[in-house]
Amino acid sequence: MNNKIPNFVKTNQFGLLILVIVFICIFSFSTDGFTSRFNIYALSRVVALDIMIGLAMMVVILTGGLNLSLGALGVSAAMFGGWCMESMGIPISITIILVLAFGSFLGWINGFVTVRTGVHSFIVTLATMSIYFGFMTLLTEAEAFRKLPEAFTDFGSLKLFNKYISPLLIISVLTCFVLYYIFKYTDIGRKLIAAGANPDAAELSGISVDRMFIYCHMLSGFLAALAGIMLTARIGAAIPSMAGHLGFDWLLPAFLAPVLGGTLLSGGKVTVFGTMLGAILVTLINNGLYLIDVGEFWVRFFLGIILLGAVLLDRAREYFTVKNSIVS
Amino acid sequence: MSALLKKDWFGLGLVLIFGSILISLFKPAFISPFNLYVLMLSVSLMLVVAMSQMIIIAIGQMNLSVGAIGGLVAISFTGLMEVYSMSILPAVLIGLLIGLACGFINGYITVKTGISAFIITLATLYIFKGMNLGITEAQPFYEIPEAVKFFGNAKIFGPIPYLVIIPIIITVLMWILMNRTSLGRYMLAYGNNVQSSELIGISSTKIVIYAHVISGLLAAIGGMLVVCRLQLGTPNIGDSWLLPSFAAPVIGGAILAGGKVDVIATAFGVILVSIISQALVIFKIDPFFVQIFLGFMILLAVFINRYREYREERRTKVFSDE
Amino acid sequence: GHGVTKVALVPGGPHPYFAAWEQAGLDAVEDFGLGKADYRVPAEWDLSQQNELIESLVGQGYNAVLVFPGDAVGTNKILGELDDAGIPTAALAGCVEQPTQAKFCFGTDTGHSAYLGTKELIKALGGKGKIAHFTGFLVDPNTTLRINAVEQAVSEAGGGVEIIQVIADIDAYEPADEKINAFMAAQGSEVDGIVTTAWVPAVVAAQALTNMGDKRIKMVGIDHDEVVLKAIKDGYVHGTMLQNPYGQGYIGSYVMDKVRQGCEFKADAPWKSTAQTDQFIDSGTVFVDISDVDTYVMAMRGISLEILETFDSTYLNCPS
Amino acid sequence: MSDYILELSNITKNFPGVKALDNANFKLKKKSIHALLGENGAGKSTLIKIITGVYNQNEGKLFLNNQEKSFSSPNEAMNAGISVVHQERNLIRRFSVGENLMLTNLPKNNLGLIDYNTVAKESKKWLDIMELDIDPNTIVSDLTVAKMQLCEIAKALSLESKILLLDEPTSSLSPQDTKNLFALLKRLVAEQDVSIVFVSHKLEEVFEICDEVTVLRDGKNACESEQITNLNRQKLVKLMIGRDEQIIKSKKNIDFTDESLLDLQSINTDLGHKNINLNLKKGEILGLYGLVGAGRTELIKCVLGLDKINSGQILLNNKEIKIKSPKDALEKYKIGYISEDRKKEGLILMHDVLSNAGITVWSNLKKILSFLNDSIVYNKVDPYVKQLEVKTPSYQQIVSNLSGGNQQKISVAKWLASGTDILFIDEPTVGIDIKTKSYLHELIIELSLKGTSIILITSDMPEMISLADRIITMKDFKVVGETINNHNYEEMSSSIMGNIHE
Ligand SMILES: Nc1ncnc2c1ncn2[C@@H]1O[C@H](COP(=O)(O)OP(=O)(O)OP(=O)(O)O)[C@@H](O)[C@H]1O
Ligand SMILES: Nc1ncnc2c1ncn2[C@@H]1O[C@H](COP(=O)(O)OP(=O)(O)OP(=O)(O)O)[C@@H](O)[C@H]1O
Ligand SMILES: [Mg+2]
Ligand SMILES: [Mg+2]
Repeated sequence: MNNKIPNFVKTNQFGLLILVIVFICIFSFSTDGFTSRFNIYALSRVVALDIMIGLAMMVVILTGGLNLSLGALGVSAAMFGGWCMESMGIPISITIILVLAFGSFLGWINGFVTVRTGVHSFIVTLATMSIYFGFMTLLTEAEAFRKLPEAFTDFGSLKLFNKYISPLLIISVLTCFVLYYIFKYTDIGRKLIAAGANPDAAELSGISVDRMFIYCHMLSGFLAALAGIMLTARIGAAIPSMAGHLGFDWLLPAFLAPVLGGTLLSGGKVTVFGTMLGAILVTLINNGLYLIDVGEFWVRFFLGIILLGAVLLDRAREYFTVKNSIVS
Repeated sequence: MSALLKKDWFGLGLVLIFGSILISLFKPAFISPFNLYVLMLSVSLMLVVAMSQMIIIAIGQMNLSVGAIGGLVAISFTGLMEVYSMSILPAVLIGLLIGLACGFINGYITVKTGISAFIITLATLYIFKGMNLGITEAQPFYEIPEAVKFFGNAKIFGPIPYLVIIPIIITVLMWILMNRTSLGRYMLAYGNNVQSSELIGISSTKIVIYAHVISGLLAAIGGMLVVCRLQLGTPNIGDSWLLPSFAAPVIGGAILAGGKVDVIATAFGVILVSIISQALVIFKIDPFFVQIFLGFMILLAVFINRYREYREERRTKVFSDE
Repeated sequence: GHGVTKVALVPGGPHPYFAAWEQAGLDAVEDFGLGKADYRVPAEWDLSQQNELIESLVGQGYNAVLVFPGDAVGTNKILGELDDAGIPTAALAGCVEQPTQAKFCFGTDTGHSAYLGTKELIKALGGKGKIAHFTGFLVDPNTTLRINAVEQAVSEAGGGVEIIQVIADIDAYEPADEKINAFMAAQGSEVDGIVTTAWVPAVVAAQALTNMGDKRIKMVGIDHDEVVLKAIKDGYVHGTMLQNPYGQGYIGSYVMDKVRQGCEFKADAPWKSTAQTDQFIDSGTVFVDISDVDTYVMAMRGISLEILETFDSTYLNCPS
Repeated sequence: MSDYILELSNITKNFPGVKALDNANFKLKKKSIHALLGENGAGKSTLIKIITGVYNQNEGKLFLNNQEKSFSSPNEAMNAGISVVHQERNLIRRFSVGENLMLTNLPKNNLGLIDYNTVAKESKKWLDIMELDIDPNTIVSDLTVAKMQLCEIAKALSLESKILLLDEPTSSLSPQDTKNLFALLKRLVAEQDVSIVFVSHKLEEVFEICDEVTVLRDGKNACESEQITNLNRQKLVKLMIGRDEQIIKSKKNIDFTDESLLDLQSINTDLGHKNINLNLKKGEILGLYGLVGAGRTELIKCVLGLDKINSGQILLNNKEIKIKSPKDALEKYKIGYISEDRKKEGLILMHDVLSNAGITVWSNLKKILSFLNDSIVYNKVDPYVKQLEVKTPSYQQIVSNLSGGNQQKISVAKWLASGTDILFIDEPTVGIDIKTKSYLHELIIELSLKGTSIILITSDMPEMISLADRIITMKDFKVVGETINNHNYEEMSSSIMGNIHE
C-alpha cells in the first residue's frame, strides 16, 4: 500500500492551514496595516468570538441538525449575565457559572423539544430563536446593562503577549482543546458522534440517542453563552442588539467556520480544529479585504468569491489525495 | 375521505378554515375586502419565494441564496429601467436571465464538485448580495414605469389584486411539474435517494441543475414582483426571505432531507404564516410580545401538521449523507 | 506638528441616509485642506462588522473617525480604544450613551425629533384623534427613546390624542409592507394620524397611503427618501422630519481636523443635552411640509453654514 | 463469431486501498443462466456495476454482441438492453409501486403529462407476471422487505431487456417466493431468449437453475464459464474458498426442564402481538422461525423497549424486569441485539471499522473522566475481529467501503466484544458467503456453549435446523408452535411448515 503522503496532509485541516498561511502572506505584503500590533490584536478578538460561535453550531450540526437560535440564545445569556452583575450585584465568577448554566438550560429546551416532539431542530430552533429573543427584549425592555464590574470589562480589553493577543482568543483555543479531547478521547464524545452519524444503529448498540442529542444542544447553548460572555466583555456592556436582530449576525460566522472546517452537514463528524481554522480564515479574509481597499460595497462579493475558491481548492486537494492513495 | 386525511394539505386546510373563522368572529375586519386584498398580496409574494425554496428542498438540498438572487434581480430590473431607460419587457427578460444564470451557477457548481449546496449557496449568497451592494452602493432606484406600479397596486375585481396572477400560475405549474412530469418525479426520486436514482439512470447533473435554475427563476420573479409591490427597487429586497422560505414548505409537510414536498400544502403554509403575522397586527399584540407569539405559533403550526408523521420525521436530518 | 488629518466617516451599515456623507467629506477636503475624508461603509448592519472595519481603518492610517454608532452603548468600547491610541472620534447622526470617550455627538436627537414630529402631527390633527406609531428594531435603544418621545408628546396634548397601536421591528421593506398594510386594513378607518420614526416604515407607510389614495389620514414621516418627499408634494403625507446628513459629514470632518490640530472644547461650550449625552450639538432637524418641501435643501445649507460660521468661537479653544 | 452476448475481458478495477477486480474475465452465453459466485468482497457486485455503467473499469474491455462498448452511465447500459437488480434496494420509498416500476419510462398522455392510470395498468401487468398480489398504488415503504425485493425484480423485467443481471435477488425471499421466481426465470430464458447473470450465496439455488458458473476469488477468476454439470457442491465450495466446506451441527444437550433465563409471559404489544409466551434457557439457542412478516423482529424490538408492550411481563431469572431502551438492555441486563438491517441499524457506515466494532464496549472500557482512546478499544475488539476474519485493509477503513459480508461480520463482532448474556440474532447470514456463514454458525454454537443464551431469528430453514435447540414458530404476530429440534431436516421442516399452514 502506498503511504507516501502523511495522513495529516490528507485532511481538510491541512488545506485550510495552507490557505491561512497563503492569505497571511498576501495580506502582509500587499497592505500596510495588516501586521500592525493594533490590527493583530483586533483580529485576535474577532477570531476568538467566531471560533466560539462556530463551535456552538458545530456541536449541533454533529446531530445532523442546526441551531438557528444560537445568536438569540447567546444574547439572552449575555443579558442574563448583565442583569446578574448590574442589578443583582452577583460576583463575576458566580455570574459566569450562572450564565453558562442558563445557556445550557436554553440549549436543553431546544434539545428536549426536538427529541420529544420529533419536529426537526431547524424548525424548533427557528421558533425558539423568536421566543428567546422575544422574552429577552420583553424582560429587558431593550435596555442595555452597561455598569458592569470593571474587572470584567477590563478583561475584554486586556492585551497579552507583547500586546498582540487578546485573552479571549486564549479562552477559545483552550475550548477547542477541551472539545477535541472530549470528542477524541472520551466515551461520551464517541457516543455523541455515533449518535449523530446513525441514530438508529447507535440506539440499537445501546446508546441513548435522545440523551446524546440533548447533550449536543446543551453543549451548543453552553458555548453560545460563553460567546455571549466574551462579547459582553469585549464591548463592555450587555446589549440586546449585540448579535443583531434575532441574533442573526451570529449565524453566518456560525455556519462558515464549521462548514469550511470540514464538518459534515449530515452529521456524525466533527472537526474542532477545522472549525478553528475556518473561523481564522474567514476573519483574515474579511480583515484583509477591508485593508486592501476593494471598496467596502464589494467586500461581500470578494468574500464570497474567496470562500467559493477555498471550498473548491479543498475539493481538489481531496481528489488529489484520494487519487494518490489508489493501489496500482 | 381517508384518502383526503392522508394528504399533507388536509390538516393545514382545516387549521386555516377554523383559524380564519375564529379570527373573523373576534375581528370582523379580518374578512373585509381590503384585508383580504392585503392578505392576498403578501401571500402572492411569499408563495413564489416558498416555491423557489421548495423545489430545492425536493432534491434534498437548500438554497440559502434565494433572497440574494431576488435582490440582485430586483435592482437589476429597476436599474435597467431607470439608468438605461429600458422598456419593461426586455428588463423583465434580462431579470429572468440573471435569475436563471444565478441558479445555473448554484446548480452547476454543486453537482460538478459534489460539495453540499448549503455551502455553495452560502458562498454565492455573499457573491450575489455583494454584487447588489457594489452596483447600488445601497441606494434605491425609484424610477419605476407606471405600468409596473399599476400591476403592483391595482385590483382585477373585488379585492383580487393583479399581483396574484403570476403566483397562481406558478403554483399551478409547480403542481404539474412535481406531480405530473418526469422531471418533477425524478427530482423527488433524487431527493429520496441519490444513489438509487443514479443507479436507476436518472442524471444527477440534469436534475440538480434544473432544480437550481427553476429556483433561480422563481427567486427572480419574486424579486420583480416585490418591486411591483413596493414600487421601488431597494437593495434590501430579499433580505428577509430566508426563514419564511423554509417555514412554509416545512409547515406544509416537506422533509428537509429531501424527496417529500407538497405544492398545495406549501401554499397553505404560506397562507398560514401570512395569517399569523397579520393576526398579530389585527389583535394589536404589544410589540414586545410579537416575537414570542410568532415563535409559539410556528411551533404550534408544525405540531398540528406533524404529529401523525412523528415516527418518520423523528430523526431525519437536514442534509442527506454526502 | 500633527500631520495631515485623515478622517473616516463610518455609517452603521449600508443605508441611503448616509449617502450625502461621501460628498460632504470630499467637499471638506477641498474646503478645509484635510488629507482625506473618506466615506467607508461596513458590509452589513452589524456592530461587529463595524468594529472590524474601524479597526482596519486605523491600520490603514486614518487618524480621526466619525461614526454612526452601530449601537449607542456598544460602540463606546471601540471609541475608547481609539481615543487611547490618540485617535479622536465623534458620534455622527446618532449619539452614543455617556460615559463615552467620543469628543462629542453631532447629529439628530432621535428622541427629540420623534417628539417634534408627533407635535406637528397633533397640530395637523387639530389636537385630537387616534394615532399609530411605526418604528424600527426594538433592540435598537433609539427605538425605545422614540416610543417614549411619541408617548410624551401625546400625553402633553391633553387627552384628545390617543396612541392606538405601535408597530415595531419593521426595518426591512417586505415585513414593513405586510404589517403596515395589515394595519391599514384593520384600523385604517379608525386611525386619524400616523407618525413614523424610522426610514423604512416612513417609506412604506407613505407608499401605502399613496396607493390607497387616502388623504384623510395625516402622516408625519422621517428623513428624505424620494417616496416620502413625493407623497408630501402629492398631498398624501403631511410632512417629514428632516435631518442634515450633508452638514453632519461636512462640519464633522472640519471639527475633527481642528481637534487634531490641538483645539480643545471650551469649558463653557453651550452643549445641548439629550437622553443619551450632554455633549450634543444639533445638526439641525427641520420639519418640512408641502410648503417648503422643494426648498428644504437651501434651508439645510443655511443651518449648516450658520453652525460652521460660529463653531470656532462658540465651542473651541485653539492654540494660536 | 462467438455466441456470447456479453463478454468482459481482463477487467481491473481499483478503489482507494482496494483492488476489487484483477484481470477478471466473464462471458455470458445467449439463453443461459450464468452464476457469478465468490466470497464476500470477491468483486461480484463490482463486476455487475461495471457492466451497468455505474463504475468505469480501470483496465479491460467489454463486448456486447461482439461489439466493444463502454457505458458511462446506467442509462446507457439500460438503453443497450441490460437491466439489473442491484444488491442494494433501489426503490424510491415514498413513491408507489407502480411508479417505481415505470420510473425510467413513465407513460405520458397527449399533453406530455404523466398518465397515472396507464402507470397502474402497465405496472399491474408486471406484478401479475411475478404473481404478486400488490396494488400498484401501494407506497413502497409500506411493503415488507420481501415484497420490495420482488417489486425490484418486476421492475427489471419491465424493461424487457435481453440481458438480466440479478445480484442476490433471493436474499430476503421465502422459499415459496424463490421457487416462483425460478420458474419465471426459466420461462424467460426459454420463451424470450433472455440471458441471465445470477449472483447468490445459496448454492442449492445455483444448482437448481444455472447452466454455467464463473467464480471470483479476490477479484481474480477462480474459474471461468464452467458447465454446472461438471461441478458439484464440494468442488464449487473449494473454488470459492480454497478449501472444503465444514458442516456444523449443534450437539448440545439442553435440559429443557431447567428454570428459564428469560421468560416472556402473555405479551401483547402496540404492534399487534397477541399473547406471546416464550422462554429461553441458559445456554440455549432458541430458534424463532416464521415467514417474512411474521412479526419476529418487531417482537424483539418491543422487548428492547423500542415499541410499547401493552400487557404481560418479562422475567429475567424469575424477576420481573422493565427494559426501557436498548441501552438499558445492554447495560443493566446484558442483552444485545444483532439487527437484520445492517446498513440502517447495524452499522455506522461512515465510521471506521474500529469505532463500529467497539461501540458496544465503550461504556465498559471508559476510564476516569470517561477517558477512552483507540488503543484501549483496539485491544478489546481485535480478537473478535481477527476471529471473524474480517477482510479490511486496516481498522481505519470506512465501513461502507467493505463488502456486504464483511460489514455483517463487523456488526456481529461488536456484540461478541460486548459479552452479553443474552443475544438476539436476527437473520445473521443474509448475503453472507458460505465460508463466513459456517464461521458464524460455529461462532453462534460456541457462544452458546460458553453460556450465552441466544434467540435466533432466521428465515433460512437449513440454518435454523442446524443451529437451534428448540424452534418456536410464529405467524401473524402469534406463536403457533414449538418443537424440540432433532436436527433431522426432513422431519423438522415438515413439522414447522405444518405449524405455519395449519
Ligand atoms: N465504492 C467502493 N469504494 C471502495 N471500495 C469498494 C467500493 N465498492 C466495493 N469496494 C471493495 O471492493 C471489493 C469488492 O466488493 P464487491 O461489493 O464487489 O464484493 P461482492 O463480491 O459483491 O461481495 P458480497 O458478496 O459481500 O456482496 C471489496 O473489498 C469492497 O470492500
Ligand atoms: N402482508 C403484509 N402487508 C403489509 N405489511 C406487512 C405484511 N406483513 C407484515 N407487514 C409489516 O411489515 C413490516 C416488516 O415485517 P418484517 O418482514 O420485518 O417482519 P419479521 O417477521 O420481523 O421479519 P423476518 O421474518 O424477516 O424477521 C412489519 O412492520 C409488519 O407489520
Ligand atoms: Mg455484492
Ligand atoms: Mg425481520
